[in-house]
Order: sequence, then C-alpha cells, then structure tokens
Amino acid sequence: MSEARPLLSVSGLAKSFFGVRVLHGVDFDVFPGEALGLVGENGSGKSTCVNIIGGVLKPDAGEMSLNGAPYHPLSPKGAASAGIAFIHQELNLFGNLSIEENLFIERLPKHRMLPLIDRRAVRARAVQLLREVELDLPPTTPVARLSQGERQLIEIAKAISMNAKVVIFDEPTTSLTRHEVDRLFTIIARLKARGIGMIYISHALDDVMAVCERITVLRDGAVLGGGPRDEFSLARIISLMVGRAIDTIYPERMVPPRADPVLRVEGLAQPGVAKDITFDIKEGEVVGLGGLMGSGRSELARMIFGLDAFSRGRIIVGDKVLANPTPREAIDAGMAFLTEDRRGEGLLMDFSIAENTILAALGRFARAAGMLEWRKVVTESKTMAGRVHLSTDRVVETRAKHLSGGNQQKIVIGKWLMRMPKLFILDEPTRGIDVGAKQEVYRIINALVEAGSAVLLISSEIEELMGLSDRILTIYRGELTGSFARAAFDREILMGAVTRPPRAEAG
Amino acid sequence: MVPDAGRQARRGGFAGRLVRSEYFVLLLCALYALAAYPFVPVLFSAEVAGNMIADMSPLLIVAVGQTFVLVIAGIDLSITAVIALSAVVGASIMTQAGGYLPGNGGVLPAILAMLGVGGAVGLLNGLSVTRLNMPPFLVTLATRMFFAGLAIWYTTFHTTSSSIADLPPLFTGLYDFVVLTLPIGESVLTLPLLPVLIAVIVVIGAHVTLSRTMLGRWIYAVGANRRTARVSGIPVESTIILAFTICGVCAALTGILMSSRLQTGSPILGENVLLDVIGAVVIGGTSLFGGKGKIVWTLSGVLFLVLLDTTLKLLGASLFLIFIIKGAVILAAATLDTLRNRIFVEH
Amino acid sequence: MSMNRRDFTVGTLMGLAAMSGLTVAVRAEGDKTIAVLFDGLYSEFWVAGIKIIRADLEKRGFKIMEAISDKDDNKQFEQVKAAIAQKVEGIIIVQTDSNAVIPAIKAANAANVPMVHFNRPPAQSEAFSVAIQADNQKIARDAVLYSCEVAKASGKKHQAAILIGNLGDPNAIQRRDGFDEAVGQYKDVIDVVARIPTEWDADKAFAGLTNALQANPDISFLFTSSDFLIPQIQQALEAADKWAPIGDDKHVIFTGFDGFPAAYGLMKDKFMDACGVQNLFYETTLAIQAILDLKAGQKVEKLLLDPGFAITQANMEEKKGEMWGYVLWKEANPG
Amino acid sequence: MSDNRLTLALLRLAPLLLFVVIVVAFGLLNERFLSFGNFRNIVIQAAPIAILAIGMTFVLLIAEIDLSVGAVMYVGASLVAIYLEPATGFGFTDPNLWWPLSLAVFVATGMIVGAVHGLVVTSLGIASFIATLASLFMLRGLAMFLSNTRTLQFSREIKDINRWEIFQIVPMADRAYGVPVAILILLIVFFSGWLVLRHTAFGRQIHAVGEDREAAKKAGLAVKGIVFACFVICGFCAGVGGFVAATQQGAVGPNFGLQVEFQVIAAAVLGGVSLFGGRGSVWGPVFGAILIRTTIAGLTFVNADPYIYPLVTAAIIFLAVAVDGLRTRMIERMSRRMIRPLEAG
Repeated sequence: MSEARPLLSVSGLAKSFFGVRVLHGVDFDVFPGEALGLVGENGSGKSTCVNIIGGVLKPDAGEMSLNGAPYHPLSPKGAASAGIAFIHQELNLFGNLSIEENLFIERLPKHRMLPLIDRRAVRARAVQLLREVELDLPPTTPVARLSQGERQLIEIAKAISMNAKVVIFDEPTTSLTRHEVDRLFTIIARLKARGIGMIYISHALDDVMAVCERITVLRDGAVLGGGPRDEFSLARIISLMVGRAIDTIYPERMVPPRADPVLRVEGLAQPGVAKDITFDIKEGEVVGLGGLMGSGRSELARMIFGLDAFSRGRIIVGDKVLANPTPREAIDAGMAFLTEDRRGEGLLMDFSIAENTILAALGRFARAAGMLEWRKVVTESKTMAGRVHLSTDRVVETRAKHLSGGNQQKIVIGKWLMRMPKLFILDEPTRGIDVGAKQEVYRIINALVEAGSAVLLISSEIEELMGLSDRILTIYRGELTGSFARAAFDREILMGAVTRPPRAEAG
Repeated sequence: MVPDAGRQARRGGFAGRLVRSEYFVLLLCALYALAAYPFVPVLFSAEVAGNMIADMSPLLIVAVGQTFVLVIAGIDLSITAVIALSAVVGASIMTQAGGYLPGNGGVLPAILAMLGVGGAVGLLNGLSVTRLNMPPFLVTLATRMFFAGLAIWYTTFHTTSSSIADLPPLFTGLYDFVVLTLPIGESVLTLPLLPVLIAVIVVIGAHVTLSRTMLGRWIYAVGANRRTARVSGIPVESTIILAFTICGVCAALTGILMSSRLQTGSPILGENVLLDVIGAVVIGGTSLFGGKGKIVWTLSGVLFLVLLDTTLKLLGASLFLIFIIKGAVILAAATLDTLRNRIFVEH
Repeated sequence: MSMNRRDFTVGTLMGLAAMSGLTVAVRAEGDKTIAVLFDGLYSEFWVAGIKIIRADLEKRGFKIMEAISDKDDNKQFEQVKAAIAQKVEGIIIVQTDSNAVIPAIKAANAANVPMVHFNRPPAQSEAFSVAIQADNQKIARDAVLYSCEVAKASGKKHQAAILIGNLGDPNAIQRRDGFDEAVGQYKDVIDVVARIPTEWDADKAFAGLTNALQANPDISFLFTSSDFLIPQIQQALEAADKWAPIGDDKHVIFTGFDGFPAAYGLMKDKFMDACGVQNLFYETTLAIQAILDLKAGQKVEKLLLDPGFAITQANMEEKKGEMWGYVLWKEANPG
Repeated sequence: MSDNRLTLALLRLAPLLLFVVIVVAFGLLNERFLSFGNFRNIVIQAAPIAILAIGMTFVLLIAEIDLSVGAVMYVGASLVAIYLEPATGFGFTDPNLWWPLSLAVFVATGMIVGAVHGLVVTSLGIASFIATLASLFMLRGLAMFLSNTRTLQFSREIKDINRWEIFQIVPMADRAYGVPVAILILLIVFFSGWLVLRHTAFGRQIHAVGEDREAAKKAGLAVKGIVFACFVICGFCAGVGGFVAATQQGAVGPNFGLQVEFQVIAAAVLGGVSLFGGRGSVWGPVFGAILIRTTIAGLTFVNADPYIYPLVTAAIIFLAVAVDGLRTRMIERMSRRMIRPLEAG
C-alpha cells in the first residue's frame, strides 16, 4: 500500500539440509502495519524461512535487515530481543503456571532489593496487556483452564509486551472456533494499526486473503510469485502452489449410495457433550459433519468409536449393537477412525511404515499362536504404500517420523484400509497437509466409497464438506441442527446451521 | 523440512554398521574378554566357561521379564521381592521339615505355587498401573517393600531359622540332576543342563514373542504410544497387565532356579539383583522410555555383566572396586548408546 | 537391523575363531591360594577378623583370593565355584544364610577342597565342612545374667529393651535366646517392654531405640546383640537424657556383645556393665589351623567352639587381656 | 457432578485424612503417642528424609530423578569421619571449626556430585535414571573404599549437635523445649525452598521446564542451566540431609544411606509431587516424610511385631499413590470439555 521502507527485508535466503537444498534464494519484504501471507505446500520452505527469521536455524546464505539495520539472530532469544515474535502452531505456554507468569516467564521482574519476583509489577503489566487483547480474565488464572483461542491471545499479548516489531503467525487458526478467529483478526488489525508487521502462514487460503496485504507464494524453496493481495485470486495462488491449474478439486464419484444403513446412531447423549443424537449412514455414502471447532463434532466421532463414554443411546453397526463400545469392539464391528491428532493418536512416529500399516489389522497376518508372517507383512505393506501413493516403498526401512505430514496421513489411511472398513470416520483428514496430498486423500476416499464403504467426514472447511459429501449434518453445541442433501448444499445456509442454535421444537 | 526416507545419513562401512548393529554389545564382550585374558588366563578355561553359563541363567530369565516391562514403558522394581517370596512360599510347601506337602510329591504343587506368586504379584502391579492409574515406578516400589517384608514374615511361621531348608531331592535335583561333564584338555566343562535349558527356552520364547507375534506388536505399540495403540484397537490395558505378569512369572522362575541351586528357601534371596538386572537390560540398549528393546540386547547385556563379574571375582577385586567398575560400565554403556545414536543414526 | 546376516556371520566366526584359539589349558598355578569369602565387612569384628586371617595366611606363604558377597547367597555360591575353578587349596567362608551355604559345601566336597566357616556355622547336613563358632547363647546368657544381678541388687523393677540382630543370622538368634534365657530367670525384676529389630542396620537400630525410649521412658535395662551399634545407642540414650555412668540415677544397665574396642572403652568409663566377648584371635587361629589340618588329611571335628566369656565390671581387670577389643583399643591408645 | 467434586475433595485430602487416622489410632492404643515430646521426636527423625526430599522435589519438578542421594550421604560421612577426625584427619585443632567444616564437606560433596549429574544429563543427554543409578554404584564403592566398610565415628563436637537447641521458648511441664538443630535446619531448607520455588523467577522457570521442556527452550529459557541447577540443589540438600543424619547417628556404617533414595522419593510422592514433572511443592515432601515416620513410631509404641513394619509402610505408600492415581484420572475425566450447558436434573 504505502511506499514506506520495509520493516523486515529478506533477500537471497538459502539453506540446505544434508546436502539437499530446501531454500534457493528467497526474497520478500514485510512492511510496517501490513501482513505478509506466506503460502505454499508442505515442504515448500515456509517453515524454514520463518525458522531462520526466528533465530531457530541459521541460513547458509542471504541477507536480512530489520528496520534498515542488518539482522543476524543467533538464537530464538536473540530474535526475540531484536523484536521478532514467533507464535508457533503448538503454543509455547505452560499449563501449570498462571497467565501473568506465562507472559513474563523468561524475564520476570525482580524486586528492588530482594532476588524475588516483584508480583505487583507483574500484575499491573499483565492486566494492561490482557486489556489490549480483550481477554477478560484475572491474570492469576492457570493457563491450563484456558481454551485454545484464549491461549493464543496470551501469546499475542506476550508479543505486544516484548515490543515486537514483526509477529510471525504459524497456522494460527487451525484450532480456533469461528468466533475466536474473528477475535484474532480484530486483534491483528489492531496490531497493524500500531505499525507492527506480520508474517502469516496458513493453509487456510481464505484467511490469508482476508488478513494479508501482501502474498508471497513459495514452491520447492523458491519464490513463485509475490505482491499485493489484489494481484492474486484463490485460483492463482493454488495454481502457483501446486504448479498446475487444478480444475476439479473434488473428484466426482460414479456410484450413488445404496439403501442399507451401515451405521445407526440412536439417541446418543452425554451430559455437557451431546444431546439426543440420531442419524444413520448408508453403504457407499459420504456423510459430512459440519460444525465449528468445539461444537462437539470430534467428541461425537470419539463416542461412536468408543474412545469416549456416553451415558445414553446406542450405536448399531451393520447388525451389531454397541451399547458401550471400546475401540476394539468398534473396529471389530467394521469401523475405522482417522483422528485429528495424527502424531499423538494416529501413528507410532519412531516405527517403520510397515509396522504402522499393519497395526490395526494384525490378525490378518497371524498364523497359529499369534505368529506373524513377516513376508506377508512386507508385501502387503508395499502394496498398501502403492495404493495410497506413498512417496517411498521402503516400508521396512523408513520411519514414520521421517515423512512429510501428507505422507504420514497416507500411512494412517493405509493402516485402516488394511481392514477394508465398513465405516470410515475421518476427523479433519486434510488438516495441515498440502494441496497435492489433499487431492490424493480425496481420491482414496472416493475409491473406498465406490467399493461400498461408508464415510463420516468431519472438516472445518465447508468447501471440502460440500465437495465430498452426499449429505451434510450440521452440529451446534452437541446437537444436530440440520441435515442437507447434496442438492440443497448452500454455503450460506450451511454456515447458518453451524453457527446458530437449533430452533425450539414445537410442542 | 526433514528430508524424506532413505536420505538419513548412513555413514561408515562395516565398522559403522557394526557400531549401529544390535550385536555391538556382543562385540564389546569379546573385546573385553580378550583384554582381560592376560590378567586372568583362567577366564578361558572350561570350568569358568561352565560357571559363567550357569551363573547367567537365573539373571538372564529375570532380565528377560524386565525387558517386557521396560518395552511397554514401565519398570518393575518388585522382582527381587518376587524372587524371595516365591522361594519361601515354595519351600514352605515342600520342605521335609514340616511342609504342607512334604517330599517329592510336593514339588510340582510347590513349583506351581511359586509361579503363581510371581504371576499374582505381576498381576497386582499390572492392575494397579492400569486400573488405579498409578506410575509403575511407585507401584513396584511399594509392592517390593511389601512383599520383601512379607517374605521375611512368612518365613517366621515356618521355621525358627532364617530360611527354610530340607527341600526334597526332586527339587534340589532340578538344578544339578543332569550335569554335562565334558573334559576339554586339562580342564573339565561341567554344566547343569536343566537350568540352562530353561533359560534357553525362556529366551527363545521371549524373543519369538516380541519379534514374531501379534502380542509382540501389541507390546511395542503400547510402549511407543499408548493412545495410538488404543485407537488402533489394541487392548492396551490387557497388554500392560500381561507384560507385568510375564515379568513376575520370570522372576518367580529365577526364584525357582536360585532356591533349587541353594537348596534353600531364603527370604533375602535375590535382594541385590535389582541393579544388576536393570543395569544389564540398559547396557543391552533397551530404552527406559518404552517402545525400544530386544531380547538379543538383553542377552548381550547379561553376558557382559556376568563376564565383568567373573573377571573381577577371579582377580579378587574388592567389593568397592566392583561397585565402582559396575557403575562406570553402566554409565559408559549409556554414553556410548547416546553417542552412537547421535553420530550414526540421527543427525 | 542395519547389519545384514552375512556381516553378522562373518563377525561371529571371527570372534569364535579368536576365542577358541585362546581356549588353552589353564596355566598351572605355581602359588597355593586360599579363598577368603566374607558376606560383608559390616563391623569392626569382621574387619579385624579378615585382617588377622590375611596376615596369618600371608605369613605362611599363601596367596589369597578375597571376595565379598554383600549378603547375597547366590553370588557367594558363584564365588565358591570360581574359587574351585581356580583350584584353591581351601576356602574360609562367612555365609549369610546357614541353609543356603550347603550346596557350596557340597561343591567344595566334590572338588575335594576343604571348607571352614568362620564364626557362623552352617545348618545340619551330610556335607562336610568345619565350623568355628562362638558359644553365642552361653556367652550372651552369662553377660546378661551379670546385669540381671546388678538390676536385682538395685532393688527396683526394671523395664528392658533388646536390640535384635538380623533374624536370618543364627548368631543373632542365639544371642537373643541367651538374653531371653537370662531375663527369664529374673521375671520379678525385669520386664522386657521393647524388642527392637535392627536387621544389623545402624539407622534402623537408632530409630527403633529412639522410638522405644519415647514409648517407654522408663527403660533402664538394655542389651545389644552387637557392639557395632554402640554409637547409635549412645546417641539415642543421650537424646533421652539417659546416658550416665554406673552409680548415677539415670544410668541404664547396659550389656554388650562381641567385645569391640568401643565396648572396652565404655567398660573402662563405667557406662557398660557387662559384655559378652567372642575370642576373635582364638577363632582365626582355629580357622586357619583347621584348613591346614584338613589339607594335610587329618580328621577335624565338624564344630570347633570358641567358649568366649563374659567380661563384667567385676572381672574386667583379670579378663581384659583376652578381649580382642582391648588389644585393638590399646594399639590405638598407647600409653 | 457435585458428587464428583466431593469425591475429588476427599481424594485430595486422603493423605491428610490418612495421617489423622494414623495419629488417632495410635493415640487410642497408647496415649503417650500423643505427647508433645513424641511429635517433636518424630519431626526430628523425619528431618533428614524431609530435607533430602525437598531437594528431590527440585529434580522431580523438571521430570528428572536422582537415585544417588543416599550414596552422597555416605560419601560425605566417610570424608568427614576420615579427614576431619582429630586423631586421623588433617588435625584441625579448633573444635569450634569442626561442625562448620563438616557441614561444608557434606554440602560440597553433594553439590559436586549434583554438578556432575547436571553436566552428564544436559550435555551427554543420558537419562537421569541411568546416570544417577551409575553414580549410586560408584559413590557407594568410593565410600566403601574410603571407610574400608568400617563403622565410622564422629567426634564429640559433631555428635553433640544433635542435642543443641535454639530459642528455649516452649516451656513444658518437665523442661523448657527449644528448637532442635535438626528441625531448625529443616525449617531453613524448607523456607528457602519455598521462597525459591514460589517467589523467584528461577523457581517459576523450573515449573515451566517441568511442564514442557521444548516449549521452555523455545521461550528462550536457559533450560540446560536450570536442569543443571536443579541437580546441584538436589545434591546440596543431600549433603545437608546427610549432615543431619550423621549428627543424629553419631557414627555411620556401610549401610548409611542405603536405599534412602526410595524413602525419599516415596516421601515426595506421598506429598503430591509428580514423577512426570511440573507438579509439586515443598510442603509435600515434608508432610510425606513425617507421615512415614509417624507410622513407624506408632508401630513401636504399640510394640508391634517387627516384621510388619515394612508391610504397613509399604501399604500406606501404596494407598497414597493409588489415591493420587485415581484423583488424576478423575480430574482428567472431569476436565472433559463441556460444550453445552448441563441439563437440569
């Protein structure tokens, strides 16, 4: 917008890991009072860039300047004191400490005479900061009691308190409710008004378009395009990111749903979590579950799969009635569950692809006395790796942790495909993975459904739900608020259903 | 940002692979034996070799049990109490001086009771960890104190002496009923075959279980990440309980071998083996944080420790020297393990 | 995993070849060795004992293979086997458990290596070995009887406490039995109110006695199954304001056992009334002589008894020369 | 739900209730148990373990462990007894210097060992369980070498410390009680520990490191320095605790400090310190140590069968840990996210 001098200027940034170049001379500028959207697929070099700016990594080559002066951070601490605040995707807060302690943990003010904390000073500054981020909580509240969105505001307050000149946001909205996202954007606007520059990394391109004044697209460690937002459209960004124009993002399915229900949920209820939830899913059908973060959609999935308890209701899979299921029973009944927490619940990160792939279907490889047939394990794992288009077929040698997020997600899917589930529950299957990998996930889902399985799909992206589902259920505060057939899909109506309480029932 | 599969650094040729391989500790054993040879030439005599194999058996069995618990990210400190309690319970049943079923007829019930004691304590540990949500370290610390105390108390009901003797010949014969006697040159290899056979069976059984069976996959998965294991339909609680029970039964088996060897049920039997057992397993390379460990490693670790013990014994090293050297070896093994991981595998 | 099967085979074969090349017949040992296997050196009694044995054997031209089992019978059995493999001339042993040592004796018998138990006898068995033992029960009884007389002479009733040793040690049990036998004869004067288990552990003894004094502030009669607990006893009594010499109202009638240097010091300073003394010098001589006799093929009795004696305030001057603690005390306090 | 809260409060108070039950039960069996003198005595006896457990709390808070504290006590005692003895040592003639010097030797031993642990754990990245297990072996070996496993006597001046009392302030029927040295030292350690953990930046940063070490690193905390310092503090407390124990016993044998680490960890955990880091205070370990000692003292008062001591102690530890486990699980269950208002009724 303005022709002001850039706040942070990066030029010719290069970095290699083990002889593999991941950044080839990246340039971009961040201007005061503006947000720069940094977009690209996973592995395109975004994180490496901001890690260099944040002092976590050192560049092999390239120059950075901050406020016109050369800038070479030696450590995250050095970057922080130079005025760079880095708000990581996984928030750096300590649940066992209070809000005020978290705000000042690395520089708690000392008492004038004694080597003790000056509690009064801490309190006064904390109150002021909380006011700036519009968080109405006593500063002595333990952080463990805060929601994800509230925690993020604490991080921002911390950045303000450190007089940050540039704030880096890494995927700030993934775990926020819509309301919290709105509040975040308000605060971001306020930061801009103070002249603070921002780097905003996100896969949620809508958000990027909404927040950022400038956009830089990275692919394979190089800048593919950059400039004011007005020069970009969603389609252009995507085509730059993946290197080709994607015409149909959501592939068509050829086979319509059949009549037989695979899953029936009857009167499922749990105080404080879910109320009288009843629905069914038919063979060959994809049912989308739309709802805001915290609307109870993941909780519903976890209850169906037996991970969380419920107090009333029952679940019927095929002809099996599960009154009080455990995950094991759910799996035996033909369910599969891709959780939203890939690292924590989906994979054994230190284990090989093969060891992960067979985990849910061990019985298939067992002969008498539970002996496993390793040869069969290896061949079938390889077959599965091919089926989900994994980047490698070295299934025995490669550990899950060495793969990209998209490939890790494919392992989790492959693990469940090993069982040919009758019902596949997918909780945010494309979160944090790049556009290319998303396409592949969609393709796999379709193939599965065409073969007669049913899918319960949870996603924060309305587009994704609309693109994949045969039917969409909306959930608000643990209650179903609507059911929409494909013909009735409408972005605005759906948005309305997920953001409003159900109408009072007649009678 | 981390480079994908196949790109992780692979340095060094044969030597590099050797250092990284699971036979590394075995190699260390061989090097150590060669280095010690000039000082204790008797080390390579058939007698000493026989003794070493015999000495290894009880330690090996209890260490194998411990491996299971460590792999599921637990730890079992109560093994020493299990050894002692099973010894006195078994002895109290079959002792010819006033046992419940004196004589050879009582041997089988006694052995079953001993294994039962081990299984029961293991089960209690496992249930406490899963059902009561207690950390394994503290559960087994408490059960160790309790059952060690119980073993001593129990003994007082059966004898005025400090231990229960007069065990039937069938039981004491377990240890040296079948002895292999094989003259090699001037020296004679004598080896009690039954205990060695039991140890071999336990080792092979455990190895096959961990590396080749479904249960093995369950155990590794639970140790590596309980939540993933649960979501994948693995019966996490049963697996944990089973691992503790296996550990208890192994300890009881060691109790059987030791009490048969000493022909006595002593309530302080095995009191000092805990650190040796954990030391051996860790020297082998099994992780205390779960998900990583192998029976072959444990075998090497036990071999190393017994080798060390034997040479120091033959050298007539004083107790304090033995303590210092053992501590240093454990530390060195841990250092080596982190260093070789750092240099050869990770970055 | 990263090592393939061929690498492993090559490595193993190389290792085996090296090992077998070295497995030569044992070099014939020129020196005669005697194994001295103690279960621990937990008090001055054992330290002094092993020193005297060591010095004596070296004087006679033997090499010594020393090993401590740290109260681990299984480990001690392994030590015996190692000693046999090294073809020692004889074994002097202090076992922890009287039953558990039997297989070790049998192993020694089978290898024709003589075995002598120093200060702690094994349990009855058909295996042959020689045991040197103090007559614990009698010595304890005699010493406590003297103290009982003192108690009776005071004309008051006394509450008594006993510090019991490790209940797994026959010596500890015999000493307790000796104490019980003696106080049993003086039921009218002495009432045993506290039996404190120590497991031969100073910390447990200290805490146990302190608690006992708290529970029974009138305790005025004390027997310890070993003198090595003297420092803790003194601390506990001082804390309870009961550490006073004979003649003082606060004096606790105190009987020791073993005959430590510290015990002699207390006898001399009139804090201790009597002490059961084991004749350490006599026991070590008996042990070594027994090994030599057995090696020479002579017949030796299975149990060689050290009669010991009770040293009391009454007989101290005439008997102290036989007390090992006095001899060591005198070395440390010349003049 | 209010039922849940009640259960939770009960579980939270369970160790305290247990303590009350124990005191009342033993008091009923023997009224002398309830005397002032007895409680004073219990606290004195608990002091060494409590001091060690306060130090242990620092390492437990950062999710580490120190198994070597008992061995540190033994090494310190051996050094003091051998090198500071008037007869055999370096011959310091002024007896007034003996106790400060002894304390200094104990503390220095502990801090040096702690510093080594800190270095090994931070720079070599070895798990503290293994590193301190190894040094447990090595230090006990070293102390046995120094002492030749004999019983070591301390000089009169050091033994007498046990009976010193400061501030003769509590006049009781028989005599004026003051604050015994053991309790005084415990109070000083406790108060300093409380101040450091609660009211200094360093203390709050310890909690941060224990909660999430990676996050602490990212927040720019000197994590290695903090870990190092915690081990040194633990060593310091081991030295002080060793000193107090030594003055109480007057002489130490080769069993000195043997398996004390287990008692110390048990005391800390009884008092609510988590083994997984981030949770705990200095109140807990002191309470835990006193609870254990009270039980043992009570058993002596009722002249219990000596064999059941370990059984009762173990059962109490088991119970306390089980209660804590159940409480943690209940809290987890109750903190299950609520997304809609609870229906009435």
